[in-house]
Order: sequence, then C-alpha cells, then structure tokens
Amino acid sequence: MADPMKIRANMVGDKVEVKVLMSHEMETGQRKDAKGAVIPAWFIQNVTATHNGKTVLSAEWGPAVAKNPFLSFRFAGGKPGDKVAITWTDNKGDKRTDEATIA
Amino acid sequence: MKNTKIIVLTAAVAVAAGCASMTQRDDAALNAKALELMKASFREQGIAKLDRLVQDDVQRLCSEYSDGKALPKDVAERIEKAEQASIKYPADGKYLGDWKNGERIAQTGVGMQFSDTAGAAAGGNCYACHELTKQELAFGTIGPSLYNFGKIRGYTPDMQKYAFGKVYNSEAYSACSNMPRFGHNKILTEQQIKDVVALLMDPGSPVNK
Amino acid sequence: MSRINRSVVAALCVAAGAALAQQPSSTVQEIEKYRAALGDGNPAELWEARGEAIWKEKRGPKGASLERCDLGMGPGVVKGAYTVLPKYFKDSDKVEDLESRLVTCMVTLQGFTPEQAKKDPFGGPGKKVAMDALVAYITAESRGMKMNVAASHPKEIEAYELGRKMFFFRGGPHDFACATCHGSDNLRIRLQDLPNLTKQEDARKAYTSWPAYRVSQGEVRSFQWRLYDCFRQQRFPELEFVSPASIALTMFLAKNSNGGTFNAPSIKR
Amino acid sequence: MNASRRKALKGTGGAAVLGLAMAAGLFRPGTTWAAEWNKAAFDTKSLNDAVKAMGGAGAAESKDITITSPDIAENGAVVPFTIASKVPNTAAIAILVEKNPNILAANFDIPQGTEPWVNTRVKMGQTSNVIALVKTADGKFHYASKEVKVTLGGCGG
Repeated sequence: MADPMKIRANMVGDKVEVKVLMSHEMETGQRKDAKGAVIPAWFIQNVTATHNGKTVLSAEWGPAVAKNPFLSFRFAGGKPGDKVAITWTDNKGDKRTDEATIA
Repeated sequence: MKNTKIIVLTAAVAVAAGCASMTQRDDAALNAKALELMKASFREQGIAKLDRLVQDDVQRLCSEYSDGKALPKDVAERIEKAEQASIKYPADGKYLGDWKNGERIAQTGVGMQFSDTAGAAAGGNCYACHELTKQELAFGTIGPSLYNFGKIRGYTPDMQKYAFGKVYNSEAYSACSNMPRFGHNKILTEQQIKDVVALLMDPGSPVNK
Repeated sequence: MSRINRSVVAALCVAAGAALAQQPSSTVQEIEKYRAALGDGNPAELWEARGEAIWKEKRGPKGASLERCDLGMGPGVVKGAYTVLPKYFKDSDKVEDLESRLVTCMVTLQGFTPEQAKKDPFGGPGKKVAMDALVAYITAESRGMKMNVAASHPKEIEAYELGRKMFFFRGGPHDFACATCHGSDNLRIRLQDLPNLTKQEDARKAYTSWPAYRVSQGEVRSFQWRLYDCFRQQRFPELEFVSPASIALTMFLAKNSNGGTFNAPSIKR
Repeated sequence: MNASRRKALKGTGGAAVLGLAMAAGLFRPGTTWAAEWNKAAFDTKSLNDAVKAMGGAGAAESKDITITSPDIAENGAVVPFTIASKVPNTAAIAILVEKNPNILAANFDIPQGTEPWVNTRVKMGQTSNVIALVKTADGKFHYASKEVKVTLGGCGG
C-alpha cells in the first residue's frame, strides 16, 4: 500500500494554491541493481486533481518525474473549507486518492 | 616588589608546565581509549578491513599534532624526509601520460570504499578539492587552484618530476598535508599518476588553456 | 622563527581561502537558487507522517507502542527531545543518541531483541524502514528549538572527549580524518560547502540541518547514516549502527552546536 | 508456462498490456485508453516527434512562456521547474528534457479556471536544454527553452 500524500491547499489572493507531495519510487527502468539486472520501470502515469467534483488539473507523467514527486498549481473558484482531492495511478495499476481542505 | 612578581610568575610557569605534562599523560590515555572504542565500533566490510584503523607514523603524528596543536618543525622535517625516500619514480624516466585519461581520473572518486569492489580502478577525485579546468564548474577549494599549472610553472622535466612526486606522496613536500598519498598508498597506479601529471603538465591539456 | 613563518603562511592561506569563498560566483549563486527552490515541498514530510503513525502503533512481541519511551525529557515527551540528545540514561547506564534510544525502547517496551531492533537502520531503493520514519517524526518535533546538550555527567564528558579524538584521527588508505574536510573555514568539496565542525557557528548550522531528505538518494537520512557514510567515504571500515564510537562522535558534534536553532529534517543535494 | 505468463501480465499491469496491444496494432497512438497515457509521446526522443505524437504539426518559439529554474542543478535527480504561460487559451503545458533517454517528462492539461502555471521537479541525466511546450485550445504548439547545467557533487565523485 502506498503511503498517503501530503496535500496543502491555501488561498493565495482569489486563487487556491495546491501543493502535493507523493510517496513513490518513480523508478526509470534505466537503472541496474547490484547484480546488473535492470530494475523495472515503476512510476506514476496519471494524476488528477478535482475540486467539488470538477477536474482542476490532470497530468500524464513519464519516469523522468523526480522520486517522491512534488507538484504545485493554482485554480480559481475555490473557497476555504472546500475539499480538493488528488488521485494518482501508476504503471502497475496501483492507485491512491487523498483529500485536503482549503485553508 | 619586583622580586615578588618574578616569583609569582615563576610559580605560574611551573604550574602551567605541571599541567601540561599531566595533560600529556591524560592525552595519551585518551588516545588509547579512543582507539579501543573505534576498534569495538567499526567492523570489516568488503575490502575495508580493521587494519585501516592501524595508523602509520604519518597518520599518528599528524593526528597528534592537530586540534590546535602546532606541528613542530623537526617532526615535519622528519616526516618529509622519510616520505621523500619512499617515492618510486618511473623506471623509464618518463612522467607524462595521457591527459585525457588524467581528466577522467580527476573526475572520479570511486575506489577503496567498503562499497567498492576489490581491484577495480580507483579515481583521484582531484576536482573534489582543486580547480583544474575552466570547463568543470564543480570543483572544491580544499586544495589550491591548479588551473594553468604547467603554463605558470614552465613545462620543464624538473616540474614534471615534482608533479609526479607530489601526487605520489604529498607528505614528502608538505608534512600533514590533507592530500592523499596516491602512489605510496597504492590508490593510483604509476600509469594513472603519469596521466594525472599529463593533465597538469601537458601544454595541450585543458588545464593549461 | 620557522614557526612564525608557518603561522604567517597559514594565516595567508586562510585569508586567501576566505577571499575565494566570498568572491561573487554565479555558480555558487545558482546553487543557492537551486537549494531555495527545493525548500518548499520537502518529501521528508512523508517520512514524518509515517513515523508518527509508527510511534503510536502497537508493535513487537509485547504489542506495545513507543508512546511511553523516555527520549530524555521523560516518558512520552517528544517535543524538544532531540535538542538534549545525546544524553546519559540511568536505566541503560550509557550515553545514547536518538537512534540508540529508540533501539533501547524497542527492546524494553516492545520486546524486540536488540538484533531485531537494529536490523534495518537505513532505508534504500524500494525499502522503507521504521527507524528513518521515527527519526524524521521525532526530530521534526524539535524544529525551531535551541540545541541544549548538557554533557555534564562524567560519561557524557568522556563521550565528548573521545568523540573529539575520533574527529582528528587520521587513518585508512587516504589518510583522512573528519578534520581533513571539516576542520578549516570556508572550504568546499566540489560545490558543497564544508562546515568547520570545530567552530560553534558552523557546527550549529550543520548539526541542526540533519536529518535531511537527500534528493540524490530519495531518502531521509539520519545523523547515524551521516556518520556511517562519512566514514565510508573516508575509506574506513563500516561504522556500526548505534555503536559507542558513533555516539561519542555525535556527542562531540551535537554539543558543539549548542545554542543553534534546530531546523530539520531539511532537504539537501 | 501459461500460469507464469498470466502472472507476468498481471504483475506488470496496464502499461505492458497497452504496449502489447499497440505492438499488435490494436491501438494507434492517441487512442483513448482507460486512464489516458500517451505512450507514443513518452517514447519520443525529439521535440518534433513529441509534438507529432501529441497531435500537432510543429511548434513555434514563444516569448510568452517562462521557465523558472536554477541555471545549475546541484543534483540531476531532482531539478525544480516552474512553467508559466501567457499564450492565450493555453490548454496544456509539457516539460521536455532534450538529453534524457526519452524527451517528454510530464504533460499537464490545464482546464479553464486553472492558471497556466505549474511547479514540479524532474530528473536530468546530464546538462541539457529543457523545453516548456504549450498547447493551445485550437491545437497549436508553442515552446520556450533554457539550458540547465547538472553538476557532480560530494566526496564520492
């Protein structure tokens, strides 16, 4: 089971600024282990952020996104107390959704 | 009045001297205890055995004369003389190898760590401490800049020999230098040292551009 | 005379070094920008969250949590505990740092054997360990507080003095001591600043920035790991996890940082 | 044999299945898949090929895209980037690293109401040009680029 994300959502002016940290290896598939065997690629492929059920960001990632990814973005129309939900899916089909309240 | 002062002063000196000799004894005991503690706390791993905690004269003296304790001139001279005698210059009398290999050796710091495999070619990691070329921005400042090393000093055979000796055994020129004794301690091979000397001394090397 | 010469040369060298380090350099400025850009959003927070959960989780043969562990400020006190470590503990009759103390508590409270408690000291690719997470959580609870290592008990004083000796001990095929890189002012290895750990100001800055999330490894690294890996790079044999020497050296460095404001887990190269 | 093959398929999951399906000619690049992931684009090596795989014809350089990042990265494993676009009707922002094994690192769809601004961190194998690619609502592509130097660090070399 993947660890929970750390999500912060704060009002910056009239916009909501979202900052997310995700726990993921983001293995490139290019590296070899100590015995010389290729370590298979394992990375988050899709990220979706929703606010009140509406998608406010969706992303496709390759293995070049850094390990334990960080992402920040801003959207309009949110207010304190609203919920922002983030979902990621990786190339092994593992999936995780977490939520934060806008402060 | 004057006499009293002298007596007091003498007494103070005597006390100080007494303290010094006591501290020295304590210091030796503490050194022994620290070594014992280290032997109990390190374990051999891969190529790094516990004999690495056994100091040679240079290591012992340079540890002793540190922590604010100045290195006496006679000790420094003794170290330099002994280390000077240990340098094995190339039998063919040639000091310059291939500067391109030298650059690779200067860039890499692998070798002799417990995580390294036995017998694998080690690097010199020169850039960790020295500026060498204008192309490499990530250089350290523990040692002086070696940019234009040969250009400044002249491309003479004497300077080539000096560069070889310095890389082979830095302690021969500057006792208790921070620089590893690359030849003496068999970190680099003779050919590798020649390649590093070429990096420093070849007019075509980026060091001298 | 020669001694004077030597010290004059030394002073000149130091001055030259300082001038070099202070020279406005675009490389150094850009590296500062790089570090600043990473400051916001430190993945160590993921470890802190996991560590808090593990601290409260009932584990081991005794099925107990670590919540009653005495980290030096009384059973269960986590807030500020890291600022007084290492410290002499009467129950174990030894000087312990945070990692050592966690091992002690895992044994006494949770019923693990010492071997089990010490088995996985550091995480790695695809391997998450409890120790890193606990260390991240507990140290984060001292953020913003001042280092305050007592070093007054005879065993604490002895640990400090032995740690100091270790710091200056040159050995191995490269003749390195800790002091080789960390005994002078204003030096750099590659582009990384080398704190002079014998001086209070630098020791404060350095010690209070560990543990750290290392971006090159994607892991939170504890102070025990910092020492373990320094000695690997020093070409020494392997420093054993929570060994007496590791704690003595930590005592030397931690006490030198007294008065510094703790600001970790941080994020580093 | 069959069992292990089934296990292998299960273990590697969606991407491998999609890869096999594509190899078999069942899907074309750009085909909508359960969770959309443009494998063809992530396999490209150049800006032009990436733009094509994302359904464009070519990309024009633009001064309306800003890339904020340090000029020198202390470590290539994590290099922070903030991309902001003033190109009207920005619908997507992608980050590409020219000298990585595959050029495309990430692509962000920006719905209406979301600022054309993202901050994330990518890996860089070596010193390289980094390209911010913007797609507009009418399917046109614009880009800006900057060089980021990756340095070696520490005692290990």
